[in-house]
Amino acid sequence: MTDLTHLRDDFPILSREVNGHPLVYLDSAATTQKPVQVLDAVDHYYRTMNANVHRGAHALSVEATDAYEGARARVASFINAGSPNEVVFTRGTTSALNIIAYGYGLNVLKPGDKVLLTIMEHHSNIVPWQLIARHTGVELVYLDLTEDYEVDLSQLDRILDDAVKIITVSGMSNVTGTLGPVTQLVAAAKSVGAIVVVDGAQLVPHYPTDVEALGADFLVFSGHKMLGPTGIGVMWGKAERLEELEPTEGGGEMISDVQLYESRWAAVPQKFEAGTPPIAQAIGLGAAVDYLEKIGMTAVREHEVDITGYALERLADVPELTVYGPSDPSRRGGAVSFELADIHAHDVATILDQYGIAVRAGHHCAKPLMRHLEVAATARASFYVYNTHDDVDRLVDALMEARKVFGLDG
Amino acid sequence: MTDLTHLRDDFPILSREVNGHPLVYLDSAATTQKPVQVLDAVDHYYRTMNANVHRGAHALSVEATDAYEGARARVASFINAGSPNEVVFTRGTTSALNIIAYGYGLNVLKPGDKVLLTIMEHHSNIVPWQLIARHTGVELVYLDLTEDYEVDLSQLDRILDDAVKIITVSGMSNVTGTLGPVTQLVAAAKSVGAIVVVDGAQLVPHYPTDVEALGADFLVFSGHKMLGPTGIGVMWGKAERLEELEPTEGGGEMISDVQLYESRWAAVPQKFEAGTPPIAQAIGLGAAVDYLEKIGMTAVREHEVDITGYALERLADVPELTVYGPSDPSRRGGAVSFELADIHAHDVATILDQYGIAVRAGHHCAKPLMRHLEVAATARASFYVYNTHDDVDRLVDALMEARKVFGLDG
Amino acid sequence: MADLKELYRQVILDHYRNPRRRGKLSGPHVHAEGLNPSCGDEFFLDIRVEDGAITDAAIEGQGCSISQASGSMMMDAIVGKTIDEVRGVSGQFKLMMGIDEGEDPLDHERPGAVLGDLEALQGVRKFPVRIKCADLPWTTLAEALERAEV
Amino acid sequence: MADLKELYRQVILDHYRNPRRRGKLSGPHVHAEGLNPSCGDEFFLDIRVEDGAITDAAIEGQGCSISQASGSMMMDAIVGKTIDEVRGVSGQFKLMMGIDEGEDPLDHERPGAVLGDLEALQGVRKFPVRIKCADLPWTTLAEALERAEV
Ligand SMILES: Cc1ncc(COP(=O)(O)O)c(C=O)c1O
Ligand SMILES: Cc1ncc(COP(=O)(O)O)c(C=O)c1O
Repeated sequence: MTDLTHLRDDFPILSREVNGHPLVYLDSAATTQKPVQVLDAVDHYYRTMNANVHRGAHALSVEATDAYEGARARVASFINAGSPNEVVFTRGTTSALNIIAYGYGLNVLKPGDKVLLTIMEHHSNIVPWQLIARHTGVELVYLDLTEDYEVDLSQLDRILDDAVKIITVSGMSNVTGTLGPVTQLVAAAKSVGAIVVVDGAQLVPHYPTDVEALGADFLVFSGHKMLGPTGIGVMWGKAERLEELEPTEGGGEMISDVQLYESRWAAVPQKFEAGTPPIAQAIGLGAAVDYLEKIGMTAVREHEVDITGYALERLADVPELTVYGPSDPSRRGGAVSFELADIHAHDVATILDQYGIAVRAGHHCAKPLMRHLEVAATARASFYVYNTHDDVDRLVDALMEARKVFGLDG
Repeated sequence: MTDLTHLRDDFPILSREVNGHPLVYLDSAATTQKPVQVLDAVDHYYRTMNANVHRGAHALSVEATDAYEGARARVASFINAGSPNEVVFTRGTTSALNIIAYGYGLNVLKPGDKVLLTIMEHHSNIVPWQLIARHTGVELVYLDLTEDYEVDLSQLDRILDDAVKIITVSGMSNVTGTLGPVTQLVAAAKSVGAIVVVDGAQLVPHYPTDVEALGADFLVFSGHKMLGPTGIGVMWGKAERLEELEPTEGGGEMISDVQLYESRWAAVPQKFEAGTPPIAQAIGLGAAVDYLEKIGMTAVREHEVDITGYALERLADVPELTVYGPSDPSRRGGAVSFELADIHAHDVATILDQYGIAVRAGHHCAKPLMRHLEVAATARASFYVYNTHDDVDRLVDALMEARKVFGLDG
Repeated sequence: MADLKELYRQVILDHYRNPRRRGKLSGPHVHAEGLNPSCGDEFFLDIRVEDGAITDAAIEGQGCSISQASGSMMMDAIVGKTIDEVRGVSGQFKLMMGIDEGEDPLDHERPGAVLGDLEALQGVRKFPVRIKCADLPWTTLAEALERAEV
Repeated sequence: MADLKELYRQVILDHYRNPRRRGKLSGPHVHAEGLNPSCGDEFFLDIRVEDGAITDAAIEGQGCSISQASGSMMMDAIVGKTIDEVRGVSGQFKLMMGIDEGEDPLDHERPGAVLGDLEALQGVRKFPVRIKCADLPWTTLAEALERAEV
């Protein structure tokens, strides 16, 4: 396995202290830190070529457009898209899921149609469909999880029928680390003519992703969870899907003509990019993709399996600690949710924070999943390329301290 | 009048060359350049406190949330909002207008209701209403411009009736520089119980703006047009309007509870901020607001009146040059659209670019206005705090060269 | 970790683990629900108001040790008190926590003299994000009192 | 400004100011419309195809000197030519402009020998964003030929 420790030097924030301890950042599933390469790309853009894109007949505008479209091409090649035109820049995963939900919801879906989800979805892949259900009368249907925290496909045959028009699933859970059964759902969708949307917010940053191999119709993800800036995300769609999808947002740039009472849309992908896009952020995402490609996504994944495995092993030694998620690190992602004795997750997080360790506590924007797991809140440690075994050791030491603070034997 | 020339040192890009000439950037209506203060604020955020907001029980998350909410408070005070909670961060003006159009369109407006616009609106304040009209059957009604490029209010009495539920108007045209008659439209709206939306994309960056004095219900604007980053904008709404407005985008952060089939929304402003917001960009906008407040918006406006006046004066000396817009600089903004003899706007822009001068050419995302003016394209010079009389002189010299290139006497 | 010891005092852990008056009221009462959306803490409160006093109360919900202990301590501090007394306690509590501005009401010579067990929550002031947790039962109480129209 | 002189040659300005065959065709013809959404240039084309040749054509629309001159020059280059010849000219044009990859087809010893007036558009190559302008009439022509099903 490639040793990635040297990467840490690229992340200025990792040398800071928190509460008197060197920072141990274990909250990358919420957002990742940024390497100087990304910060420099954004800064360079603003300092040398900042201009609005697709508009100008002046040099800066041409350079800015080239950089912006260059970023699109890099993202496209990163996920092996058929063409850069299949890559739409959005504000983030949430925004992309809303574009898909509204695009189909307001224009294609009919009362009685069904959208199939899984219980492990993030709120961002639930609420847009609820909003659409309200406006159209479509029905939401959920797949459960098995005892091993895998999506339960045994119910699929019973649930699946021609009324299912859209199947939407997380590629990787941000709570349990569960990998979504995309291949099986794509096959199932084919049998009833449904389209498949993959929420790749956790998948794409952590797992080599090839949209051709994936077979889904849409894949969405966020830049800020893969070393890129906030404010940028991606909606990839198969060319024919993007052609048929009606745009949701109207405005400048997404039109080819505007009359007083009606307009014609620009070609894909501009059709979905109303208004001035997040130009600098797209360029930053392009740099993040370059950075990840230089490491190699296979190495990224190997590192994650290794550190997740090590974490699961070490956490097993902490008394009264329950991990929610699959136990085999090669069959899961690096978001590790757990409960420690009767210490509430927020108290765990507060105590860890005093030792400079950043974890998240709460419902992780996945309340239906939390109800299914019958927990109100969990603490979650999540890893990325810059994390080391040493970080895991410090986590475990601090958890033992937490036990002491709560009067449990260390 | 305060001399602002010293500000130029804060803008790294202004010292670059284009085609062998020092850059003269006259495209600020499309997007403005960024001072180091803004770039540093963004960089500082990523290097020292980057984390997801409103979520964590760890130090970085608290610092990031404070910085993000601090930016909200600064923006609120910049426009004299009643409370920071009246400030919703969006991707930009376009995004904010879509939130309003869909929020009212899908939940409040009924067939036969009317939305009143003006013919000078940017596509971003037209197309969302067309999309909504398609889904709801509301009718769009336009106010024309007078010969002096002012919004023609003489038709208002005839048009205005109880069916008018929303009046939406640009505070300042990005083509003609016309100031929208907001005060009059607010009074008119009151008489029929309509709400007023002000597209402040050009107004807020250039004109001291006080939402209380303005009297409108919504004011929207973009960060990138006021020295801030791309990817961030603002939807300000009166507290009671934001309460009644249904959210459009669903996802994480905008909920207080999510069940399988329904959800409850978080309080304003989070209700409208689904998913991870553009955190770094909001912080950058906060820094931009600080920068503008340090100059003082009165000084910004005075500078603009001065340079626009000088430009109109000097352009009057160029043979066969037609300016589209009000002639009194104190009654208009600094976007100056013009046509030069029979030279097409793109050719003008290409020639100016060879002299290092950046102007825009085209329809400026305002096709209905262009049709009204009976031009297919104009060239546009637009000014901001870093522009000088010298920039105007170089523009005029280059326009004389353009005449020569096209075989017209210089 | 002196701050942590200050935060998680024994009395807080006791209330967290053995909360007072958990359950629901039957008979006439008013109900209010407090929710901290950013962390998911929930606090459900029933109070019975008779003759200008809180004569009974019960709590449900879940959350961190701070919010749950604060709620449990609140039970001890309000049941059997007149509304005016309750308002007084609540005011003192908010001053102690720095939620309302004003002088710290506690008598540091005589711990527990002013707010009883609740004084153990002082340590939360050093953890600003957790103040909301401690305050959740009290904002819920305020809502309940409003509903009771007292 | 040598580049500008190369771009805006006299013959281009002549075609821009005096475009050939402006108008519409009556009688049987195919129509195609080209639009450059980023700058708004429009190019409307009518062609009549008879016996494998373009026997008549007319253009309308508006735009910059480059797109309009290119369209006007196209008229001279295609009317009266067989479809094969037209395809040949179009191919040569796209090679000259660097739109299609391949060797520059022009004979620089004998200006105008290969593409006639159209060779004046060479200067556009130095202005990459304007290549789309020069190409607009030709993409419209391609669409018209497709519609004519030749
Ligand atoms: C008047 C006006 N409204 C709306 C917009 C759209 O702003 P944005 O592209 O930042 O969403 C612009 C800028 O292009 C504008 O000038
Ligand atoms: C699985 C999953 N889906 C969707 C999202 C939402 O992403 P964003 O907040 O960037 O829109 C997240 C991140 O919070 C996530 O983990």
